[in-house]
Amino acid sequence: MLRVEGITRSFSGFRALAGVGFDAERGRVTAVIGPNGAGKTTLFNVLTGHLKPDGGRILFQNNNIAGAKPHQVFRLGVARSFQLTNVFNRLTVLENVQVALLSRAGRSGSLSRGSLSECAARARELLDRVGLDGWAGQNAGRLSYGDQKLLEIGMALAGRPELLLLDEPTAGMSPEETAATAGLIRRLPGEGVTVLFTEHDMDLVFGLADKIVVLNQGLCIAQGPPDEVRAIAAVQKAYLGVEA
Amino acid sequence: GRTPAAGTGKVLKVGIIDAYSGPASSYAKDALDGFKLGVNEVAANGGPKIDFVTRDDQFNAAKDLSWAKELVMQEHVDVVAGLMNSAGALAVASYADQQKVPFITWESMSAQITGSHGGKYVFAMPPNTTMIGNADAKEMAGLPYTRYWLAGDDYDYGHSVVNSFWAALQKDKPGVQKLGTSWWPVGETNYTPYLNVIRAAKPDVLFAGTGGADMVSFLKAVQASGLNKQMAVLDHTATDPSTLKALGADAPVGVYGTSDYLSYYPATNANKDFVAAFKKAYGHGPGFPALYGYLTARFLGAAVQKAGGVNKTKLAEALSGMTIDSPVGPVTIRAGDHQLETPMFFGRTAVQAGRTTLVMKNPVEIPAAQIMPSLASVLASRKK
Amino acid sequence: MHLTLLASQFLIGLSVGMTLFVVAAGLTLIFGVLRVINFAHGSLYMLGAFLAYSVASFLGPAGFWPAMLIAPLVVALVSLGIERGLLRFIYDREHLIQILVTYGLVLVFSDLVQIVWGTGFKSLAPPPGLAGYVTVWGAALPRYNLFLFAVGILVAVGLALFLYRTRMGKICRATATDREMVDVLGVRSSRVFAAVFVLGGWLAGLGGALVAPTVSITPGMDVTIIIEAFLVVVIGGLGNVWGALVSSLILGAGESLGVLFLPRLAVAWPFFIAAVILIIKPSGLLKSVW
Amino acid sequence: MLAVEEIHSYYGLSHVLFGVSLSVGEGGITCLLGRNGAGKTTVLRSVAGLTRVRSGRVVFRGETITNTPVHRLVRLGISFVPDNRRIFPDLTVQDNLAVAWAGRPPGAAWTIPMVYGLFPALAPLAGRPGGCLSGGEQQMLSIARALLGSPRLLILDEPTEGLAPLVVRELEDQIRRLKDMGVNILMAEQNLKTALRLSDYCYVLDRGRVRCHGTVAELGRDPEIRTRYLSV
Amino acid sequence: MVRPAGLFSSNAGVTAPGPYGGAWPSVGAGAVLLFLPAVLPDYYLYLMAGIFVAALLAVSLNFILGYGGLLQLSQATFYGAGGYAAALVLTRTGLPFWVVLPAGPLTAGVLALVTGWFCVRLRRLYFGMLTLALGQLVWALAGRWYAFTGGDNGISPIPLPGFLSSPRGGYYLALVVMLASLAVLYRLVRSPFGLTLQAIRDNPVRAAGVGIDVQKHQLTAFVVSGLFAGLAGVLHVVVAGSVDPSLLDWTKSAEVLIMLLLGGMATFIGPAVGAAILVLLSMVLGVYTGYWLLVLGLILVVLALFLPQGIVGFLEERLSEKNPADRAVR
Ligand SMILES: Nc1ncnc2c1ncn2[C@@H]1O[C@H](COP(=O)(O)OP(=O)(O)OP(=O)(O)O)[C@@H](O)[C@H]1O
Ligand SMILES: Nc1ncnc2c1ncn2[C@@H]1O[C@H](COP(=O)(O)OP(=O)(O)OP(=O)(O)O)[C@@H](O)[C@H]1O
Ligand SMILES: [Mg+2]
Ligand SMILES: [Mg+2]
Repeated sequence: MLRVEGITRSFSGFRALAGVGFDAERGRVTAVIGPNGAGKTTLFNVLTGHLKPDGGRILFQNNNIAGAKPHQVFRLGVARSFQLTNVFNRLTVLENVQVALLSRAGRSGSLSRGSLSECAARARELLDRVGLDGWAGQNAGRLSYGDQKLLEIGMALAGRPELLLLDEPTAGMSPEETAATAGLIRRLPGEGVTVLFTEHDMDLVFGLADKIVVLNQGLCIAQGPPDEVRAIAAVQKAYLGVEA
Repeated sequence: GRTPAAGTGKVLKVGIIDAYSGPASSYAKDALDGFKLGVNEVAANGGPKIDFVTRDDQFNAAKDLSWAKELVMQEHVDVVAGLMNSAGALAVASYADQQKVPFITWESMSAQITGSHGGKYVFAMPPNTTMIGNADAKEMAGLPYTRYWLAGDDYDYGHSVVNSFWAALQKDKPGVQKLGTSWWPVGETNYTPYLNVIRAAKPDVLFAGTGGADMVSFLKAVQASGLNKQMAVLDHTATDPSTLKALGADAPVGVYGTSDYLSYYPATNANKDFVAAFKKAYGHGPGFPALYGYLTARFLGAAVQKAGGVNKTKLAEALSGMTIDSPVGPVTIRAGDHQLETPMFFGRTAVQAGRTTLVMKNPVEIPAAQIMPSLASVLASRKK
Repeated sequence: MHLTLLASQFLIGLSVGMTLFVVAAGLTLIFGVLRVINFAHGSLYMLGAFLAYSVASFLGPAGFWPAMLIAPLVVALVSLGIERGLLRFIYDREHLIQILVTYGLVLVFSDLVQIVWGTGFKSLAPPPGLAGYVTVWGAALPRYNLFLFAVGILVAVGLALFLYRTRMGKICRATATDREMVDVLGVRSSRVFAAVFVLGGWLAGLGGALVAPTVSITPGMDVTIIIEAFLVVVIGGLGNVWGALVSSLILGAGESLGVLFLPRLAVAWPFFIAAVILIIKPSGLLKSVW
Repeated sequence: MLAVEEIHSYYGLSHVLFGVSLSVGEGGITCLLGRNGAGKTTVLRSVAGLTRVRSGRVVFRGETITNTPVHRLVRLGISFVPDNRRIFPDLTVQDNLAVAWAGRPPGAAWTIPMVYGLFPALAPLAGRPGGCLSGGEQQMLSIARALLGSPRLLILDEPTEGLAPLVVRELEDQIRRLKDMGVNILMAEQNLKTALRLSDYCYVLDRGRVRCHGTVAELGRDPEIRTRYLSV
Repeated sequence: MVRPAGLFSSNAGVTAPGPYGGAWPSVGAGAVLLFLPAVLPDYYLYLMAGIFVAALLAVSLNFILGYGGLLQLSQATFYGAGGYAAALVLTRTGLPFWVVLPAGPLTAGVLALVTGWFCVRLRRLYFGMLTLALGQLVWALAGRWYAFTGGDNGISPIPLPGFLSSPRGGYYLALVVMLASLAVLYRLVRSPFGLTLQAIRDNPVRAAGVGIDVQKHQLTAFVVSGLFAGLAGVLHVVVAGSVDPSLLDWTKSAEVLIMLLLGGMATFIGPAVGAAILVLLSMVLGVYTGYWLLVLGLILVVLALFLPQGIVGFLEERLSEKNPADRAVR
């Protein structure tokens, strides 16, 4: 599904990604973990075209998408949420999702108001799924941080993605919402969505992931099933801390 | 509200549009002062009463036209006057001619006003750019210089003055040589780069077409870089007292200039009386705009008397070809194109004992007849 | 011959750029710290020139140096009034609202200056020591231009020391990125804002006073400078003082060389240079604080 | 030492806190719990003077400090560490601390060497721009800055958010050390494990109101509270 | 909450337009306007026509600035381009007026396409400065090309077909074109295109993340805005009868920006109201005081301090405060 090969990316001399490579399999949940500053967000930005890699290949369904523009990547079926909330503040929650739906349908440039109402129903469905149905008419900027993250997932899902990237989806969420979001993520593979996510909440990571990729200082230092990764000494030392 | 009598009554209503704010406002103010003086004088001599309203255009041509429309349609003025901005003056001239409202510019020097945009109702007081160029060329032809550098404001005034000067000079003195040209933006604050280039070319003369507030900066740069000691420098307004007054002792000596009007020359009684009256009213001497404001009032007063009322068409007809006495001698509005026939003065800046500012030394009067463009050429430019 | 002309032309350009820098430095400082697009900066510059004129003509022949000292200080005082009386109420408003307020001030000042100083042309003579020119590479470089050049360098060095060496400078830079957080750490950011605005105003006034001996002092000189100062601030990288220095020098030298090679384009040079730089470097030459 | 009495706060037109009351006693860590948007941040910001309180009072050591300008609160002994850390990115670590040092109240006990002592990891980074620090380092720096105000009350908003587990552990130790040094702490925390490990007393917020409060053990007795807010 | 937000960064203020606003009141007003010439003297018709021109220009700017979030600082460039195109066609060719009407917007649109192509790569104030710099280049060109554009003297008089040369003719043309244009722009704002544009305004990075080609959308909006500004320029030629470079200058752009802020960019119709107010202020104040700039400056300062959301924005906020149901979902 997704194969990343030797991705590098530097910021004015600093190598944030120093040759990362891994696979994510179709219909599985893959977690990317690593200490702060390991390069996870940078990796996501490179995968979705928000940053151009300096080198390496990104094969999505056997097409190299390295260097493609974000909107092109999205239209190929790769959607994401952002680590820092990133919604359309002055549009309503419903409109936020509508914008994503229109874009996916290739109707962003449409002039007919009909397309707006057509996608409204589907947008409400999506809001219902992420638990924001009560907020449809609110300006998205007024949602709390956690709710904005949910909205982000809703917008990502509006793209009917084959691959969904979630950057710390539950950071800032209460345990209850975290659990709900975990449930949502867990159901996605059943709908044909492959998930790649980062998270610092190890319970969530080990509870959800079929595969874990560990980054440290821009390098992939380990990858494999959760139990294997947990056992690797380097991972413990770099990331999990002694008792994990 | 307009009473039916106003069209035939004795009170003349003049609408004045000018740049009362911004860098050019000192000219606008001066012209208005001259106009007011003339209005009072006309009334004091038993002439008609002249009312006026003023509108500030901020030197913006689009505003000029909208004020002209306001004055004509709303204020129902009998005459529109003022206008320094050439673009505005041209637009207003066309509009006024079309509406059959007399329009007198007392500041704009564009030759197109009485040229391509001229008409029965359009009148111009100050010497236009063609006349300025002719006057400068006439005098320079008599001097031993042959190698010229031409420079000026990069807008119509600068280009027109320079072009007409060069055309006239080539006629008056075949064999003169043009080494190059420079055009600087209006409002330029630093002329040193331009002067450096000109200096390197070593011409005999720098002829510059610059005016207004920029003239002060230009002369400062000439003085600071000693250019006036390396070559002859000539600019139409270099000897204008308002410029020299601002510069004080910091003005370059020996710069050639032409002047439309000087408060200290000609030393006739008529001029002395005018200057005295002006000083009494405003506390300082008149500049050249004051003369044209003043003449406008005087012409209008005479025109109302001649036309026997304020009928606009009759006023325009009365003005055409009219001659009056003035501080610079008798002046005539040429019948063919409505351009005022007025003399100009030529000389160099010099220190004068007892004064803190430079003056034009030994001014030479160039009679109007020598500098007026031929009527044929003016009328030719009116045919599109 | 041609080479010396080129060199002298370049030198003149740099001195022109330096004057621009003094004004633009204040603008970019205010922008960088307060995030206010201060259109009235040009008005403060104009005020500096008029005040320098008044002080100098009041004091007579020896009035130049006192004028250079007093005029910027008075402008700084006026800036304090503007900041305390007006700007501090609109810091958390949108930038466009700030533009509206400061543009309103531009209009107010343009008329006020005319009411106070009248409409006649004004000018100020350079002091005897700075009058005339020196010959460099065959070119006559006005002494006063060299003086401006030196002052520009002094201002640049002074600002560098201030921003990077003093605690106040560090606080200014911190305030530039996060005002609320500075308050949270116990520093009164409103005082920092006032201080920076006053410093910026002082620089504008200084710029005005400094150019007074080279130009005609007229209402309207505010508009001429503000657009060029803004070009400098933006192409240098918003809020970056070094960027302002570099871009002032580029604009100055570029215009000066432009006069040599393509004299017909003089009017368009600043805009042309700015457009080319922005197309090549879409977020300015140096790093912006934005 | 801190008493919040019936405060109501708004963001623009939207009413966010509906009469929240709570108190922080001497010598402990008080924790705010609650789901997203419950109003934890708003409570902390209201106490810290960053969000206007429309009605109600905040009393600190007997003095009413409702809507006191922020910089004056530091003088009274309240320091705030916001949830997104807000390091000055262009300033070095040392300069970040220097700004806080400039804002310290007179007679402050904490010095820059002392905070380096508490967070040894920061010392080698002194010359590095704040913007280049990792999340954990930024969090330490943010707390270090706040400590220079020598607070009697340190307010932490989600100090562990986005931090790697190893870093969370270290941070917990340091917070505990602060507590031992006599700094009172009021914090909001979504990381339940951390919250439960650290806090002496908890307030559970829900939709801008205090739902319940008590020690961890006391709260744990209510099964609904336990499952909704305390279960991991 | 104070966030370190830049111009139109995702978290900037709250006064940019939402997708909904009232259109029907303006339709009603339009009907009244149709019958005004029966009672108003010529000068007022001329003034009103000037207001219509300014209103269209201000709304065209709001389309790109308020809805598109692009800091267009040089709207006058396209206004002037439209005006010059019309003036040149009218003075230099014998083409009928119905050819002139599209010539203006077309020229402005092409110019917008060319300049916009460079500009949309830039963000916020950098974008603004590039529009300004390019606009001033156009201004410099128009002011110096004496043979073609008349240089700084501009072009006057411009011959108009008989039915347009009277104030009444100008009034009707300006009114009809303005109403039609506003209707089109209004529809655009509420179309999926408009919604997407507003999404980009709020958060361009996110917009790209949901598959929107940000630059293409922005360029399209830029061109649309330029087209309508050009149309306003044609109307100016009809109403005023002359063009000159001041039409293209940045001071004109600033004036339009002020209109927009006066009326408020949070509503569709606000900028048009702002245009009316500014035009009236400048004509009325100018008659009564020599220091009208001072008065206008003070008015701007006071308005910005007390009605930051603009006059219409303020009224609308007042109304919806009384009637919270307005805020509900549609
Ligand atoms: N635009 C940028 N410019 C300079 N450095 C950057 C930039 N973006 C990221 N970095 C640096 O690259 C490194 C990797 O950052 P990244 O955001 O990918 O980390 P992360 O693994 O997502 O960390 P966290 O878990 O804290 O979110 C960091 O050291 C960061 O400072
Ligand atoms: N700037 C704002 N404007 C309007 N409403 C806001 C703003 N910030 C927060 N809110 C609203 O205030 C309420 C409380 O938000 P607050 O940030 O205090 O919650 P929180 O408990 O800290 O949540 P989280 O765990 O997500 O950080 C939320 O409903 C949110 O929608
Ligand atoms: Mg990250
Ligand atoms: Mg919070």
